[in-house]
Amino acid sequence: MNLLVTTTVIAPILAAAAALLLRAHPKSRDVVTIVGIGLATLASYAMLIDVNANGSQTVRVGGWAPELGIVLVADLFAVLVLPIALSIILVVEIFAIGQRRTAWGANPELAGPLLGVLTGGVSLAILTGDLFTLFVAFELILVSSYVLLTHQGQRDQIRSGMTYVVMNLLASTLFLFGVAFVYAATGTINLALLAERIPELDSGVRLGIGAWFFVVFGTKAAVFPLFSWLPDSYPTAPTTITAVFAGLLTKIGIYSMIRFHTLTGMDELGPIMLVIAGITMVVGALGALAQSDIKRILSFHVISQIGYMLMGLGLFSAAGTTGAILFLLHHMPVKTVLFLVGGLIENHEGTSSLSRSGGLAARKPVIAVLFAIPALSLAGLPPFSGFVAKFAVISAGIDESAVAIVVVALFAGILTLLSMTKIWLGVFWGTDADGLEAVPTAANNRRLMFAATGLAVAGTLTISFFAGSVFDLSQRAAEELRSSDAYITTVTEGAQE
Amino acid sequence: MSIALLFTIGGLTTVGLYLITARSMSRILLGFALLGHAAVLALLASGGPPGAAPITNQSTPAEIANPVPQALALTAIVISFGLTLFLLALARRQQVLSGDDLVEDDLEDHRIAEGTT
Amino acid sequence: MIAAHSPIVRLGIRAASPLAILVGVYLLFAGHNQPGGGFAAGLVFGAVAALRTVAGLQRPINTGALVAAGTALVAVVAVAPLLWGDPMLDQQIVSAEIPLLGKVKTGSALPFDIGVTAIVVGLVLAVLDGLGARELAETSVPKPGGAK
Amino acid sequence: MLWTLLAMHVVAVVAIAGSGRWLKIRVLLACAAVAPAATAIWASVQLLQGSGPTIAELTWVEGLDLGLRFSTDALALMMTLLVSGIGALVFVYATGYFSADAPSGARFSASLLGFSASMLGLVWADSVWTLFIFWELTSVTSFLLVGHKNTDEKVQQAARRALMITGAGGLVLLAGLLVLASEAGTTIITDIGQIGGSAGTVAALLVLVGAATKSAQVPFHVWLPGAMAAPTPVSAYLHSATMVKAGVLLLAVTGGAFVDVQAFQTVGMAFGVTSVLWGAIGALRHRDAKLILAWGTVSQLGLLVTLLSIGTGKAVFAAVSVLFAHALFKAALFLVVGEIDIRTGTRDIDELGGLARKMPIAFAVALAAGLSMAGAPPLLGFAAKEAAIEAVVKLSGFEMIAAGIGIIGGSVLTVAYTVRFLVTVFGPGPDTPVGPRRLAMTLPAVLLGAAGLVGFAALGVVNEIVLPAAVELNADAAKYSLLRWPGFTTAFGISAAVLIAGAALGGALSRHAAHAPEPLGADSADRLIDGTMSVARQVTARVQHGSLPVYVTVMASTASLAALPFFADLDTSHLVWADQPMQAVLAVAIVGSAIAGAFVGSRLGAALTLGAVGTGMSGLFILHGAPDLALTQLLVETIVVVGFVVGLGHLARQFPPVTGGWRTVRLTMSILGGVAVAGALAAASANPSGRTPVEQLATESVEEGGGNNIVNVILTDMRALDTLGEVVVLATVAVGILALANLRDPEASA
Repeated sequence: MNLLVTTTVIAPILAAAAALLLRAHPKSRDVVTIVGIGLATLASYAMLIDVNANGSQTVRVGGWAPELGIVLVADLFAVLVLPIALSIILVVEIFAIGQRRTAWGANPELAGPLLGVLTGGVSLAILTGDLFTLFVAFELILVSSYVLLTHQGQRDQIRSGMTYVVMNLLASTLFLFGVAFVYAATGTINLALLAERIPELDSGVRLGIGAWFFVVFGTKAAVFPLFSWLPDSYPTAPTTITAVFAGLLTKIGIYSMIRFHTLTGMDELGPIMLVIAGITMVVGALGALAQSDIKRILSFHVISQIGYMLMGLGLFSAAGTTGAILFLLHHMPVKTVLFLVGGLIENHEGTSSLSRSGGLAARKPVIAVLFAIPALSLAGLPPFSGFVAKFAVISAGIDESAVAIVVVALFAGILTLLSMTKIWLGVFWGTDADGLEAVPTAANNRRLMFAATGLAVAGTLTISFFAGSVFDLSQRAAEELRSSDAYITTVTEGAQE
Repeated sequence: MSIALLFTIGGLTTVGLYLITARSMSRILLGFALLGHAAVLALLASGGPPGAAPITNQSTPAEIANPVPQALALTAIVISFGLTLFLLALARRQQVLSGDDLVEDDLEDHRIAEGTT
Repeated sequence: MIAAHSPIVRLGIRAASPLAILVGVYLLFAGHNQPGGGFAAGLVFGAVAALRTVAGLQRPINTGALVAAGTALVAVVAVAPLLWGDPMLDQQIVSAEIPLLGKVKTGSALPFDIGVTAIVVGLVLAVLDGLGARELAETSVPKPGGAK
Repeated sequence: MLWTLLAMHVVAVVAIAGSGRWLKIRVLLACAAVAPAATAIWASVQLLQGSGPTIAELTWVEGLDLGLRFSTDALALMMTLLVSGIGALVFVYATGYFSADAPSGARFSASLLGFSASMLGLVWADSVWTLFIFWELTSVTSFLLVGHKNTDEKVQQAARRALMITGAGGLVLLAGLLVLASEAGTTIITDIGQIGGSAGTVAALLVLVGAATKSAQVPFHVWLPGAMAAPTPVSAYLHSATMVKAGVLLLAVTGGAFVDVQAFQTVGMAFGVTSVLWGAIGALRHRDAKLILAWGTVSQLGLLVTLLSIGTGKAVFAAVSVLFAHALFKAALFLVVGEIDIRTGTRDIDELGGLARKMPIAFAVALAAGLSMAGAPPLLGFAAKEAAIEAVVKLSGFEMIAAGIGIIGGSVLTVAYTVRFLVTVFGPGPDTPVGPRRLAMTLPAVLLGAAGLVGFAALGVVNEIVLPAAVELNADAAKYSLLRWPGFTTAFGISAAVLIAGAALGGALSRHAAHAPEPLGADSADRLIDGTMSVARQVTARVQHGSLPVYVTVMASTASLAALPFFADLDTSHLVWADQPMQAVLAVAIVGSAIAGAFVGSRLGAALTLGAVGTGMSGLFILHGAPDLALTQLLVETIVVVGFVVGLGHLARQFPPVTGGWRTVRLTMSILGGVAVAGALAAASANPSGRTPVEQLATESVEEGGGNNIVNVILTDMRALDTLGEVVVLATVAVGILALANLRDPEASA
């Protein structure tokens, strides 16, 4: 486990450094990046197998006790999310290599190394059992995303980058304040110790901490009313970058929220979370309907879907948390795939604007199929993973008799479906409105892009097919999270030197 | 906890927040520098009362100030240093592109808002 | 810029450099026992290198490579303990008697700190470079690198 | 076996979808016909043998009770016969319908076969979730098929309308089934017992609405006429014979659970009766032959819903019989209309005429199917409608009046529109030129048209199919059977009167040129969708205005709000004014400089105040016992201030001015934020629930970490991972700055 944990965190960073040194040698640079991220991904799957068989495990970094040092905790929740997250980055990197010579490609000299840093940050954020290390991991993720977003320096990228950086910097500052509050109140920043000490606090301080971190993680996760930065910034980045952002970054926010708020038993915040969840779902879906650009529609969907995960969490029941985890696992790959398909569309239509494209289903049916599968999944239609995830969340809502939120969730589903038909009608049906040409792309690059997208679609189908196992695992992970004892024991006793 | 520190933290936060809602990137940058100070100070204050420098061959463990928040604060200083510099580079780029350093509004949002009237 | 035009300033920078580097080295090594450390050292080295570059006293350093090398070093130090079965970032301590500094108890923290220093130097140079300091220097000097 | 059949479909769908590049549409359609044909043959064999239900099960998500569970009871077999039998015929028909080089053959064939498979899954489903899964799949495939000719804006609209209405209905159904399953304690349809109470009512209403959207009940019927934009084989197959029956089937299989729920009967009856009448009126108002049939379908579906709402053994038996008969005659009629469309180029009854002579076979089929639809002997439709009237006659009170108006009134109108259809299309009129006959189109139509006649002749066989199916739903149905000659009963009298009145009405109306009707509701559905879009734009314009300062203000205010709970525990007893007097002095100096920095007009001045604040901070750090922090702070501050001056040196010296009202908002938000942070920190530190083991830390730092400077040991050892992350952040920033710098000056690569 020690080796595996280290690999997921350090290998991509090492690869990033190497790729940066090799910037003049495109082939070896790409190979190094792929190997680094690939190793981390493999290690994460090995962790899933290990933890599934042998239970949660802890690595004490530098061999220090939890009161003094940092621990990395591979519990079921972490090792469920990690492989999917890393696979996404790997697939996107492959796509990016294919796309690099086109107008929408990120600068390959930088995209690889930065994705490496991002990978390291994501692994760290998922595995860490320490609140401050979580902050550092967030910064790693954010700083690489800042650079990915702005490195081409176009005017709208700088503008949107400014929005993105400022909002996230403010969130980071709030995070630091939050660490200060937590440390002042409990004398520790170790999550396991916090799980013991936060419930002992006076209720005002306890709920204050919960609410404060709800805002912090809520900004990263883009919940209402803190989401405005997302649709303004994501669509301006190169498609591959947006795909990673949309698939991962907000999800790390919701991941942290699920971990923090269930471990520290913030059940009283449930009702307010449900209200926010409902508004987020509807406002996000309405936002998607209002847009006329694929990437912006998809960006607003991210927000809407975060609402469902928040709903699962806000129910504060075993079934609800299970639903939230399942939704998270489903949403990451599906969202990424949709953006990758968005990239393919851009490549073939010469634009991502709905009004300027059309008739692609007849000209390029493969893209239509690649789009339809994740789109139906996102809209929550069977037999895809999105249906199972939404079903799990909604039936958890019915179990808790949370009628209002269930009604809102169903209503938002209709809006989502409508906005998906908007893309479908605009891009795949009708006729091509203007004569924008496809972006010239070398055949093997194009093949690489299609292969990456196809791989990702196959991945989402795999999740759909094995939804039963994924559900069972999510359920176990949710139970572990909700009884914080398991986590505390893992960290304090189950240490592995 | 000392009111003087709380006053500094609150004061820096207030001025920082005021500045980051400005249109000029230089002001936003200043604002984040101040907010960073406030956060660092809050971390430091969260560790308890002041004491001797946490260097073992100079003071006994009983006299020293809590070193953990110092370490956290140091990390925070460095990170906010890095990000401030990045903001600076963004502001510089904006200046190259547009001649000033004002933050622009999102055009697509405006277009959609106008479409409703 | 003034630095490149004025021989006095150039002389000043040239004279101050060794001293500043000494201070940086001290900070780097003393960190474990006294205030200081790789970060502070890096800032000092970075400032020196930047001043020297601006003054035309040295060729611009390949900042990207420096940063990358620093990152690689830090990452290698992080994984090295795995070779002898320890968790990552575990310390190996060595004691040594070094002239001027006295008995130094150090270990894998030292290469780690050197990596940190490299990154920080790179960052400082990148900032001054990115913000246009070199441009300013080059536009005001008729022939760049006159001091070679 | 069920798996084999389904797998056959799926494999064929994939193969067909993938071979569009090589094979023409007619070949593809012919290949697609194989799987339904095989299924239909299997179903016939099963029916003839009278073997018990085949059950097949597959767990998917056990924890949620999601999975596939099929059971082919008598009802399912009857439906299979319809779905696959008509399906196979429609595929054959389509090979004639499309021209040999029609584009998108693979897409069409695969979608249609995909639909066929989905429909099979739906009729075999024995778990509510299996049913739901295939229910949604039929909506999606229907969307694709309706939008086949999608270059037309109107077709797109129609497809979207159909998907949105059935999709929304699907979600309502999902809610209904969730309530039903949790109330009944099982998801297996055959195991669901009766449920009641308020949960029962809620479930019943939700299920009813779901069914009504799919089965095109008024007011949800508006998608069905639009769906006629699909190629005629699709209309015949999905939108008359099979998919629209899904809602009816749903009501049939869940009806048992809702026996005690009064609302189920009342609301169902309301849907049904309204649809019977309004659908028939719609059929009388249209001139497009296909739309006449579509509105007729709405009416007939209303009849089925009405019968199922009555719920007696007789009514259920009648419903199953009408369902069976309707599938046959309506499909036949659609196929004929499609043939007319292809051979004459129009479907407008004003432009058609004299086709009885020019298309004698089509006329014969239309006559047989039409009369069956009208309920005239000697056709299957007659026997079925007789049963329906019989069921109404047995009722009493209000139910009888409502159902009577619906079924008898509806029947009169049905006869009327049938007569109008037959007379205007085939009777005398303009001399329409007719193209050559296509055998592939004629054959399926003849088979389906003849089925009504043969069915009546061999009524015993039909009874053997229909009766067990009805018994599955209601054991009381066992007492009844379809009769070739009912005798001079009240029902027969009514039947005869209906035929005469209807024929008279139809004859009269067919002589009047119908005025072009309004879209009859479709426009309001589109308005609803467009209205949603416009609400979406308005809401989005509110929340997403694109201005960064406003976003920041919202976020900071939210954070201040989140800090409110802290103030409940605010306790000042642990506060001291200052740790040292110097601390207070520095505090005032720092805040003073910061405020000065905020209001100073020049950029250089601002940079200097920043430096002053940083220096003050170093002082505070020294006072607090943090020399490392002080040192780092000073160095950092220097670089930042220099960077600020160098980097922004090209800008105007003065900041742009700030406007008035906005300033107040900003100030308020900022002050609240400052108070929130300070107050929260004070509250949090009042009563800590744990402490850092500082002494242990000090000892371990020396012994394990090998350093005296504890802060440094923490940074490079205990929390080295943080430091690692921190320096990678710095490295990334450096890379980012270089990237931006190199853009400006491409030659100056680093």
